[in-house]
Amino acid sequence: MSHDLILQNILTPPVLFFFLGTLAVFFRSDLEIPAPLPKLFSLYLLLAIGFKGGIELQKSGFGGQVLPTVLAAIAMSLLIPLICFVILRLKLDVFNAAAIAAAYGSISAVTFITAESFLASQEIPFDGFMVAALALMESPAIIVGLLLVKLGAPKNRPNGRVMKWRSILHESMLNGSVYLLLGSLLIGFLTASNNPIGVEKMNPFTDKLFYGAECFFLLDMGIVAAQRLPGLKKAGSFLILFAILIPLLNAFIGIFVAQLLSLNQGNALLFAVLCASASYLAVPAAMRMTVPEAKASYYISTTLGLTFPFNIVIGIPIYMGLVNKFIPSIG
Amino acid sequence: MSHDLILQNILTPPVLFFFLGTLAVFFRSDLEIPAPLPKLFSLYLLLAIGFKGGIELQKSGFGGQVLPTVLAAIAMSLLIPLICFVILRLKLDVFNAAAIAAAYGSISAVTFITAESFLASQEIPFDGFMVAALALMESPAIIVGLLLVKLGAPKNRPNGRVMKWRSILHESMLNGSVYLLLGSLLIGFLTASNNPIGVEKMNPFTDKLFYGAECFFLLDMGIVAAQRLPGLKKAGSFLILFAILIPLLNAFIGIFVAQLLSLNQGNALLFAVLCASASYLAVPAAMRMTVPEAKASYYISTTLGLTFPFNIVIGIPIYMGLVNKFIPSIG
Amino acid sequence: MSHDLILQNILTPPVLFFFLGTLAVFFRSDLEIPAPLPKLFSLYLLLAIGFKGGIELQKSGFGGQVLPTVLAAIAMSLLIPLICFVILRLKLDVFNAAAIAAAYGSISAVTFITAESFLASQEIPFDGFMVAALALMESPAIIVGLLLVKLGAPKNRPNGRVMKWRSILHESMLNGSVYLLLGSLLIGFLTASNNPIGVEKMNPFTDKLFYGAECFFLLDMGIVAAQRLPGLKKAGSFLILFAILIPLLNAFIGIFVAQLLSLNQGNALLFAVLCASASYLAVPAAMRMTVPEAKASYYISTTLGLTFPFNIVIGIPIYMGLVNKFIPSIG
Amino acid sequence: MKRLDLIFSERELDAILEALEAAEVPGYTVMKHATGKGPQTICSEDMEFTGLGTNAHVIVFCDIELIEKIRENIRSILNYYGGVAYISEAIEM
Amino acid sequence: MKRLDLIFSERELDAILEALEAAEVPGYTVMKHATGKGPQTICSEDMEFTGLGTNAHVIVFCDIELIEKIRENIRSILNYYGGVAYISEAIEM
Amino acid sequence: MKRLDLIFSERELDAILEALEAAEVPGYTVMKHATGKGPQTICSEDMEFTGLGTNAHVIVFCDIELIEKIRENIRSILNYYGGVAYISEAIEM
Ligand SMILES: Nc1ncnc2c1ncn2[C@@H]1O[C@H](COP(=O)(O)O)[C@@H](O)[C@H]1O
Ligand SMILES: Nc1ncnc2c1ncn2[C@@H]1O[C@H](COP(=O)(O)O)[C@@H](O)[C@H]1O
Ligand SMILES: Nc1ncnc2c1ncn2[C@@H]1O[C@H](COP(=O)(O)O)[C@@H](O)[C@H]1O
Ligand code: NA
Ligand code: NA
Ligand code: NA
Repeated sequence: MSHDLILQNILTPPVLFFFLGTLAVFFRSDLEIPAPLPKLFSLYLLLAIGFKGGIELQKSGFGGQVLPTVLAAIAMSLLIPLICFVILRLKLDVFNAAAIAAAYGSISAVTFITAESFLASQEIPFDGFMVAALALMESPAIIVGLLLVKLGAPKNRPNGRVMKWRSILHESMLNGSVYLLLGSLLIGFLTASNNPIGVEKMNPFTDKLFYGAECFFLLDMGIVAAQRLPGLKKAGSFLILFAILIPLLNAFIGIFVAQLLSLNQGNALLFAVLCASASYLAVPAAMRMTVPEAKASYYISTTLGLTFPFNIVIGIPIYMGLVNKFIPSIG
Repeated sequence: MSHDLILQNILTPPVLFFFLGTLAVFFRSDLEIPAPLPKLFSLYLLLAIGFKGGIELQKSGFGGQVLPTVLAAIAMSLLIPLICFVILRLKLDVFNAAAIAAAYGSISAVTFITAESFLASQEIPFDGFMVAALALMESPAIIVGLLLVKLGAPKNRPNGRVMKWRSILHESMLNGSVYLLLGSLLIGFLTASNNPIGVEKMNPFTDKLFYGAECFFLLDMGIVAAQRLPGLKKAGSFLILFAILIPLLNAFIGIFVAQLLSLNQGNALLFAVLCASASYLAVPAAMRMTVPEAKASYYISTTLGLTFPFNIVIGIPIYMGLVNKFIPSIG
Repeated sequence: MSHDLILQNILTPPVLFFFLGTLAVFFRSDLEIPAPLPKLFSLYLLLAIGFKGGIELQKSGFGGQVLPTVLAAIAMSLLIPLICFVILRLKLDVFNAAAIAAAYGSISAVTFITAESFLASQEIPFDGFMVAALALMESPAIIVGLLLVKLGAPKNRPNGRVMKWRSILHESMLNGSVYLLLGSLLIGFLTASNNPIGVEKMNPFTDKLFYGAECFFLLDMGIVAAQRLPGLKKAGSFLILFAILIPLLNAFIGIFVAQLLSLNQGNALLFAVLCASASYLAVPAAMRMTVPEAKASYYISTTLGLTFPFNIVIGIPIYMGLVNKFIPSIG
Repeated sequence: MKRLDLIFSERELDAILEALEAAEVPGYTVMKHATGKGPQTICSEDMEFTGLGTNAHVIVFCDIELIEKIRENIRSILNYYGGVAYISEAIEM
Repeated sequence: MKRLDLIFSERELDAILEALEAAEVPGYTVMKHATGKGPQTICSEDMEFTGLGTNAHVIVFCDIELIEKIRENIRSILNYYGGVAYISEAIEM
Repeated sequence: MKRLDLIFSERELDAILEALEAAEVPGYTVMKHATGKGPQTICSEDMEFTGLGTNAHVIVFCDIELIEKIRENIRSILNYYGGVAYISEAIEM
């Protein structure tokens, strides 16, 4: 059954365009999406995800499953980095372990929207408030990562580098992508409360265009991910295994929590995907600033070169298979 | 009552995204919209504004209020620079005074469309031919500015710098943004007259997408405007006062003229906004070429760092309040 | 009658925006669309053309006229370079003759979509499978061009430059724009077969937005084409004549073949346009890599500076006039 | 051989390149989108969309005689509009 | 006159420019979007959208005394975060 | 220490960087999107979207011995495809 789901997932436009990008690198095509076009699409996607999420959140309010789900998501983004850190410390120093752990505690917005597209093509319903969970999982993971460095780092770190609370909060809340996502969420919320005409007028931009822009961006992500693969070899087999097995573990924990929360199948899949995915936008930028001792090639190749494609292509249908098994269907 | 309008204006997506950008700078977030993405959006907005305006102009024809309104707008763009020049000469030399005066005689297309969005969210009708007024207010203001330099400049300007009519006309009519706006207006007009299918096929691009693209651009404008504020301090309190009081004065004159023209409330607001807003695209580029003696930081920080945010956030609702007082509502 | 068609063609938005760009250069306006924005639009157009073509191909299947038409198109892209080569060798060396010949055997996607827009505004039906013909005409022309070099080049070409089959195939199939077009065609096909929801969700991006993006791109093409004109003077009158007469000849042959295939009027026009148009994206890039001896300014100024504008502005209506004469209307 | 580095607003690019071509320099390279600060002016990235234009950095490898030929012309442009020009030694590889 | 070439991650651009301004250099030019490779790290184009940031190339024409003034400050930034700094001769045109 | 400036079409970037890496240079910096003019060819901005590619400017700070090692390889590429290479003096800051 998972086989079937994998095939169905692969035959959706976003995943097909991702493959097209990947194959371009393998076949050494000179297809290229020059900077700053990928930035345009990533800014657009964050803005649109946030805005739509804010509207949904305003519709659903904070009652029912909303608050418990969001709180559970935040808890996961605090817990997962700790689990990852313990595992990573088997082979890596504090700096690298903390940086990678933070990345896996945080989320990948594109993985999330690919899961949403998958659900849509399977005609399984899900709730818009899950975006609030997404938006609130980035900062805590960064904070945990930086705290781990603060506590675990050798005493001889140069003075200027002693981590201050101020800069921890700054990097975790004001990182460009976190800020844009949270800000757009708030704007969506405020607009939906006060200005229904505004919601409607934004719709063609933030909603209708979204799927196509997602495909375009995934084309680029395919190129970038494939270019990251050689870097993985240098990272070694420990990290390669980590990058594939940890998403599975985290998804499993996620589905377990989703069951406790009695989420429906759609929301449970999204919750699992939030746990399983790793950040390659907000966290790397924050770590580069505050923990330059960590190797960027480690946390980028694992998250972008392996975990991201894994989740996009086979992770999502596998998690769906698990959800089907453990979460009762409503219909 | 104006208070109410200000709040309603602030809670529209364009203004909220503008704030999001401004706050990003104050909080020192690393949110950034790299070049040439802002250029993409400004080109798009000019093209779309022009094209839609051309269609409306073709629909309305040149009868009724259209011709008087457009002529009055041109007159305002000749008159306002003269008023501003006299005031600015109190403290500034001819070059700087002329350059700033030209900027305030000209218009800001984004302020105009924000006013349109405000009217739409208030469900107040307005006419599309106002875009023709917008398009025709840029060149005259540049011409007046350059004439003021030609007449007022010290005799010892280097030879190559003696202003020629040819280059005055070139800079005022063929400046990139003026040219694109006027050209798109003409294309919209021609298309509406000859090719209704073409009008319809352009609609998703020039019309449906517009509001979202406006929000995205205002996010960037928020960043840019906030970055301009420190430059204002250097400009001194005279220019700071000028940048806030002159829009009010010009809007007041504008509403007076609108009353003479018996414009309806929506058109009267747009007319006031055209008078009150200042150019940070066409005019600075033209001045940089022809009057390098003027300090770019002066005419950019005043128009972009102060007048633009002032108009967007509180100017528009204040002018609406005045319009409500002086212009009879039709309904 | 052709006169009428020319006027009707000129009054469509794409052609009008092309003129706007051209005139910007003639009037020395500083209107500019900075890199990489033109790349964004060309990538978008290729992706959208391919995707929509794939959907249509899936709808039509390979029966009826589809296979014969596509095979005839491939045959044309093999034949036309040979004809052109013979003519070009009268004045040019092997390298330049082969490179230009390949460009004219290949196609211009933007010319094709301008022809589609022309048909739409004339309300003449045509079939989506013609895009498959378009997609399959690029590689063969490149292969013929490189073979001509391989066979005709002087024996003293440096060793590293002896053309290998591997690199001929690589350049012809994996060139960025060929790859994106073919890949998107395949994705459109697969999506239409397996995921009707996906087709619908892509529609606002690939279909609704298309016409506007085409206009924006043509604005830039107008600028670029006009900038290429001075380069034409250096190329000499032989190449100038070639760049105007060869499209006519090729269109003529194309209409003859279309008649043999009993294509309807719309498809016949598109077939003629495919034959008449010349590549300025895929072929130049491939030639630059493999035949650096050929002058880029030759194959770029002829295709982009002359043949492209000629086809866009007067070629298409002229070919339509011929189609009207030689191909029976169905209605 | 000399290396000439010119940095100035891209608005003057056409004029500078004309001066170079008139002197028949063997070649030049242009890098746009440079920003920076001079004695009086600041050039920031947002000048790209306001139409003011950012800086261009032009590199010319050529003989000292050619530099003498263009010196006056270039200096007069830079003096009026701003910008810097520096010469250093370079040897062809 | 000297020419100072600094190449480092744009993430440190603010700190470096502060150091330059504090020393009151007569001016500087910044070119962003540079990529490259150093002894340990690689900087590629896709670092632009992941937020890691590509390199900046900063050029300063100034007197040797000014370079002495900023040397320590700049070196400590480059030693910690990576990046290179080289000095060569230049004569004003 | 020497400074090597290479300017050539970005189409040859991979080949040039391979040559540099094979010689184990300590590092290099790449700036793309350069345009320019050489003895025969012009490289303009619109070559970016036609796929012809604009120029790349590569800077390498390294010892003279390394330059000798790569000289032949690099020269053969530049001679065939076009491009320039110049060496100047530089001192680490
Ligand atoms: N000392 C300097 N070193 C490097 N670049 C400079 C220097 N002075 C000026 N520039 C560049 O030249 C541009 C024009 O400067 P200005 O002559 O002040 O208008 C500045 O924006 C800088 O990019
Ligand atoms: N020897 C070198 N020559 C030119 N650029 C260099 C050299 N070494 C390092 N770089 C540049 O400096 C950046 C930072 O290098 P690193 O000090 O290794 O972090 C690299 O990405 C290169 O762009
Ligand atoms: N004398 C020169 N000074 C600076 N750049 C040059 C010079 N000659 C050539 N170039 C650059 O090298 C590129 C290739 O030139 P070419 O060798 O003519 O193909 C040109 O596009 C210029 O960017
Ligand atoms: Na996660
Ligand atoms: Na005004
Ligand atoms: Na053809």
